[in-house]
Amino acid sequence: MQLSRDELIQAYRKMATIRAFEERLHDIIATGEVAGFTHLYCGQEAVAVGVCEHLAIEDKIVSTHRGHGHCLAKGCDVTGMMKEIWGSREGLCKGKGGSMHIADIDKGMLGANGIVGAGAPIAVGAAMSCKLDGEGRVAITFSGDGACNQGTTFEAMNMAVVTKAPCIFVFENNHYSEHTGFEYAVGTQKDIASRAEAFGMKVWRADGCDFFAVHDTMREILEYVRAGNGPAAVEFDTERFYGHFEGDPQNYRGEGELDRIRDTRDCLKIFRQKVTEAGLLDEAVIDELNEAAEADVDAAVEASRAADRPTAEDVLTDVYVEY
Amino acid sequence: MQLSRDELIQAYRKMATIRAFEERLHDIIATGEVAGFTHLYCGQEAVAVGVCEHLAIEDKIVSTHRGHGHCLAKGCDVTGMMKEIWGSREGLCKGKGGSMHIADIDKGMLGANGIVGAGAPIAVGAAMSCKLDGEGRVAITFSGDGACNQGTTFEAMNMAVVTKAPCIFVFENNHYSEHTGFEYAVGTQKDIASRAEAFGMKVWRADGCDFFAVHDTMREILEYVRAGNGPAAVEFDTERFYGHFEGDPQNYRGEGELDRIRDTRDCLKIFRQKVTEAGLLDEAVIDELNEAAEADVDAAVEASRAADRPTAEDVLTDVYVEY
Amino acid sequence: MAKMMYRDAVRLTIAEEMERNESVVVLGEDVVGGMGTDGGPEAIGGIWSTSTGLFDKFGPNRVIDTPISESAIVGAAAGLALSGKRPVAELMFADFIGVSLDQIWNQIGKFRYMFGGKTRCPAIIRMAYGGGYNAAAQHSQCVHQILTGMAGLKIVMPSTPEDVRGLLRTALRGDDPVMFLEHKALYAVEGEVPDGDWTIPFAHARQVTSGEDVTVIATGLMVGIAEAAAEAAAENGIGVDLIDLRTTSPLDEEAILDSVEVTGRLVIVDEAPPRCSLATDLAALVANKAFSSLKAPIEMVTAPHTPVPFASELEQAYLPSPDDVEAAVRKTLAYR
Amino acid sequence: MAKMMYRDAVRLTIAEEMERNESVVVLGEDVVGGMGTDGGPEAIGGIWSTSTGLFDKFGPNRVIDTPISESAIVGAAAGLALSGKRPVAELMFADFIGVSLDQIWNQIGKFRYMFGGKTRCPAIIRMAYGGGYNAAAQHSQCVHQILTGMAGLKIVMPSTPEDVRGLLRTALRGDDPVMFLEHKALYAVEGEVPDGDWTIPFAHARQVTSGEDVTVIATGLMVGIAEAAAEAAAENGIGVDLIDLRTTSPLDEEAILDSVEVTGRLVIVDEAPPRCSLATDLAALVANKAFSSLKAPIEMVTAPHTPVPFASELEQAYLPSPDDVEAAVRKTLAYR
Ligand SMILES: Cc1ncc(C[n+]2csc(CCOP(=O)(O)OP(=O)(O)O)c2C)c(N)n1
Ligand SMILES: Cc1ncc(C[n+]2csc(CCOP(=O)(O)OP(=O)(O)O)c2C)c(N)n1
Ligand SMILES: [Mg+2]
Ligand SMILES: [Mg+2]
Repeated sequence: MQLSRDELIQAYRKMATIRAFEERLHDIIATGEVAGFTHLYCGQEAVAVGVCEHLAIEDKIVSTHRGHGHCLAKGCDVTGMMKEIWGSREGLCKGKGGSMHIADIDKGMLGANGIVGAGAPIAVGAAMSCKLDGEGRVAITFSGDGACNQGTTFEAMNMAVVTKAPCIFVFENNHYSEHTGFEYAVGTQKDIASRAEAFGMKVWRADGCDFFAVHDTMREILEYVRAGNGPAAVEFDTERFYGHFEGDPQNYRGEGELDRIRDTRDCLKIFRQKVTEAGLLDEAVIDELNEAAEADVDAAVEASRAADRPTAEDVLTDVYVEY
Repeated sequence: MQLSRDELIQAYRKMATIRAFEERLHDIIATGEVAGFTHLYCGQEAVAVGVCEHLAIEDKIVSTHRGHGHCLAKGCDVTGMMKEIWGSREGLCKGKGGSMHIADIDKGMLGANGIVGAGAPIAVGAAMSCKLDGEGRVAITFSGDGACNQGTTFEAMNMAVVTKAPCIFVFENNHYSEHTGFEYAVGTQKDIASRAEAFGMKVWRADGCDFFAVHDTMREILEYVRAGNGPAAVEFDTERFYGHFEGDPQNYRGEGELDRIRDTRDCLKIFRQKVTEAGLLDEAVIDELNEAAEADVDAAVEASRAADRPTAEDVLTDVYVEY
Repeated sequence: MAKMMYRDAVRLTIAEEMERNESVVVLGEDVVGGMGTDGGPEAIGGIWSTSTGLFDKFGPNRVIDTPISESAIVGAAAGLALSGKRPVAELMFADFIGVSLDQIWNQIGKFRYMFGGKTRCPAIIRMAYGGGYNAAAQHSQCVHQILTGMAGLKIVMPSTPEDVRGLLRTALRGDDPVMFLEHKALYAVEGEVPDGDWTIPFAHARQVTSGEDVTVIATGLMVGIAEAAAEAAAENGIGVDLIDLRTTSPLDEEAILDSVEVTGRLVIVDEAPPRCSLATDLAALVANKAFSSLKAPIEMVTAPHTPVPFASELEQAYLPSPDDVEAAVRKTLAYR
Repeated sequence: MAKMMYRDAVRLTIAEEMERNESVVVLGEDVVGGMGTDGGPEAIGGIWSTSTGLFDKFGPNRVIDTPISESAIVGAAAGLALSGKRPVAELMFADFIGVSLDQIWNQIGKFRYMFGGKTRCPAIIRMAYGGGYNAAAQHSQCVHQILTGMAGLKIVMPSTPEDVRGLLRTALRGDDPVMFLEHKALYAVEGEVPDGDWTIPFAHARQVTSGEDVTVIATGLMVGIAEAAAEAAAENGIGVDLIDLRTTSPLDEEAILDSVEVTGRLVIVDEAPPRCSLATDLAALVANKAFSSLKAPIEMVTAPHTPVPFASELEQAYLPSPDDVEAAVRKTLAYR
């Protein structure tokens, strides 16, 4: 644990914000107030934050359909995001993209993506750009265990190796792609990392429910990639607390599975336990951070409810720069 | 060498036919008599024949843009093929497909394919069909070293493993995809087989210029796959004697490279040397087989020159069974 | 007669055909669902519930869950069909033709022609298309405008449970590749479906309402939109001849031309954006073959030339509405 | 004025823009070629010789050979463009949009909209399209009919070396994604090209021949076909107003409507198959917006609803010919 107190606080605050954001959405979506296909990131916070805490604005990330956590970790505005999910004209994407398409180019966040596997080639391009600029920047693509079966993901890995692009493939193995188990859909039945390795990359593996494991691993990887060694890949073992999308009853889970992962694999609990046991942060500080996160989300929800709605004319704008 | 004299004769005869067929085409295309994009298989004959000699009509193969060798090895008619390449109405595909699209479903030849990588998923489907039928049949897909970078090829490998389809991925590594070297385009810079292995398949490697190495390897693989163990992959190291397509000046080859491979890596020469040294066949027999192959090709060319040409009305037929 | 939902019509028809013909196999992402289980309640049968129960009935050899690999799904369907099977592959969203188009366009659609008529490729690719669910730009699209132009494919767009029954049977018993486009906003729609083993031939449009003032053509979800407009028009004494094409390829040209010959006025309703679309396709057909009957400019009610937006207000504005159709009907009638 | 081939116009323009703007990068299969060498004569510069010499001049960081992975090629272009670069990616054949359509359609074309107008994605995807080379069903296709309908993309189809110069400059200096469609049968065509740094704006059609009897619209290779027909017609005293669209999206509607207003008769020549095509798109435009000017049915000269066949006799019959165009011109003129 090489982190300062401030860094610990910042990291936990981000994780707590993601958690609060997602749990609130879970409740609100159940009421029908917010529409659309929403995929919650709850349970995987340690990955997004453990990765993004290392990044500068000039580093790029490309995300997935389950993108809220990555967006928040990379610095997207909580209220701007909530408004977007609400479909407001004041949302980060003017209500045109919604949950699956949140982007904030100025923050180096090149977009969530509704097409599974589509992000990886885009990240390779962003990494090529970093290489051209020669300033040691990197591009990171997040992919699920399901996405790792999409041809584009494979092509991207090979292309990154061939072009020595400073691209980092972060695989979040949460054991399910929709209703289908990882052991079923990934032929090796073992892991994702060794497939990445077979494309000629150096790979890492770590526990994605332990912020410190993620953070330490990423430090190593970033050192390696920023040094000009080409791409790398990492597989984080993690857990998804809610259904694939909101509304999924999760019949496919084993008995007691959800209780077990909530109990033993909750990255926020694990973080709290580690830092309090090590005497780095008090329970009270953590509680405060949780409350602050909730307050942020309260404010975001309130602002979203009050925010401008788009109008029919807005449909036609933003297609081209010039047409 | 567990082959009978008849089997040896048949195998060599097929290789010689492919060679004669391709060399003749090379000469004819240079005169402009035959049009289209033609990719010659010369140099790789041992692979097609070494694989297909094990197959029954009920086993399926799916081929590539460089498909003449696979077609001939699987039993397509020499004259029917030549007429097709000639664009005749009497061709195997009525002149509608041409060199890159020769197919003969009745022979279990599901088509050459102009789209690099497209054959692999099709072969997985054919293999699923074999599995459903439960009669121990297999489907084989041929792919080049270049094709192994196409997303479809990767998807197909994973899908075959997941569905335990009796599919065999035969990779013909001839070191080039068009003008680009294998070491450049395949990230591992090592081999293709280990990538296939990373998808969860058992893999083999062998010298694709030695018919006997190919044939022996395929015997093992087929035993394994027909026994219901799911898919497998094999990488054959082989050589392409002519340009990528007819007209390619091959500037990218190293100095003396072509002379060297023609000299030391010619699968017909190697076959001849092995069988004569082992006293299995006489030089004279081999010569006769070469002559017979040439005669077949003579006849095919003559027939193609005399064959019916398609007419404008033919454009409109064969799109649908019923429309 | 039985009342059933559109999604049940899909499921029942597949189940029956699987029973009739053991070469029918189903594959796709989560078409079993809940993998790791032995079926039963965990097997959700696809996110649209269009294959619920099939796995329990027909087992893992004929109902096959796949990885997220659409090219391999469609490609496997191609290989199965070339081998004499009748695959029914599901693309969870029609938008995913983006990652599998080669296998649809350059493989399945072209085998028969490229191989000189010597093969059949009866692959059925089912896919859920269309807007209305706040699913935004990558999960709400129409694709019939892309697929209809591709020779070798047949394109089916049922608008009712009854049509699903009749058209899916035809698809599953025919020998050509069929793109079966199911509108996701129709899955829960109920309708009466006649009993018995009847089919609806392709290129056989349905007259939804009859009238002599204006011809309106629609497909899929737009049929209901147009019908609402036709009903409103009828109240104002305007007779709308509403044609549901059912299949866009092959196309029932006769039904269109016959109707326009009577009405002389045409409104086309298409959920897809305007350019190189089915709307333009039909307009061109009429401008070429029924020109002398035409009394007014051809009106097209379509989505705009934009991606599908997310927010409800935007999506509602994006999609053609009964009001839009009525306005177009009035506009064409006002032309002298 | 300099005489140059269409392919050289491509190459020279890219080279100049790379010089002007260091954010321009080139990527694709064999765009260097002869890998393992250090450039020089072994570096073929693409199978169409449209990037010959670029590698020697701009080095491996800006001229990037790729594996055969079209989704990754287009996807990388997307990522480069989102990061402020100006990628020029080559699809060796336009037919390969089949394996990369998602990145074109659902990514590059939609970013700006989905992200609420907060980004630019100036990716240029060049591709060689069209028939005439016995390259058969998977290497001879037109794709403008597929791409034109996709909002967010601009579609360019130059028919001369001059237009390549002017339109490619505009593409490379604009801020939107551009699909740059180069007809392979035009690569070796020579033409005069004015010197200097001029551009041709998009949606700015070119009048190829002028006349008051019939409007003929064409793009790409079809412009020459139509021009031959127009010359033959002129000998018979028929005045053809021949319009080369240059870009299909955005579209120069005005040029079309103005011309039809004068002639009242329209023939559209399109190398693509007939359904949901650019031909139908233009016909529908006119049937809607210039109906009152129309004196005759709109004629469309297109490929048939079949894949592209291999044999020369078949391919010649498949492709629109000057005779076909002339027949259509005569047909529309014969209508009273
Ligand atoms: C190309 C494509 N295929 C299918 C889908 C539907 N889909 C959305 S998310 C998903 C599962 C993704 O699984 P994984 O990559 O493990 O990510 P997770 O949902 O677990 O975060 C599927 C199948 C899609 N959006 N895009
Ligand atoms: C999807 C696709 N991309 C590119 C091409 C153009 N192309 C045809 S063959 C070829 C090289 C293939 O290399 P490899 O797989 O090694 O086969 P080989 O030619 O060596 O037999 C390429 C790039 C194609 N036909 N299809
Ligand atoms: Mg997952
Ligand atoms: Mg090769």
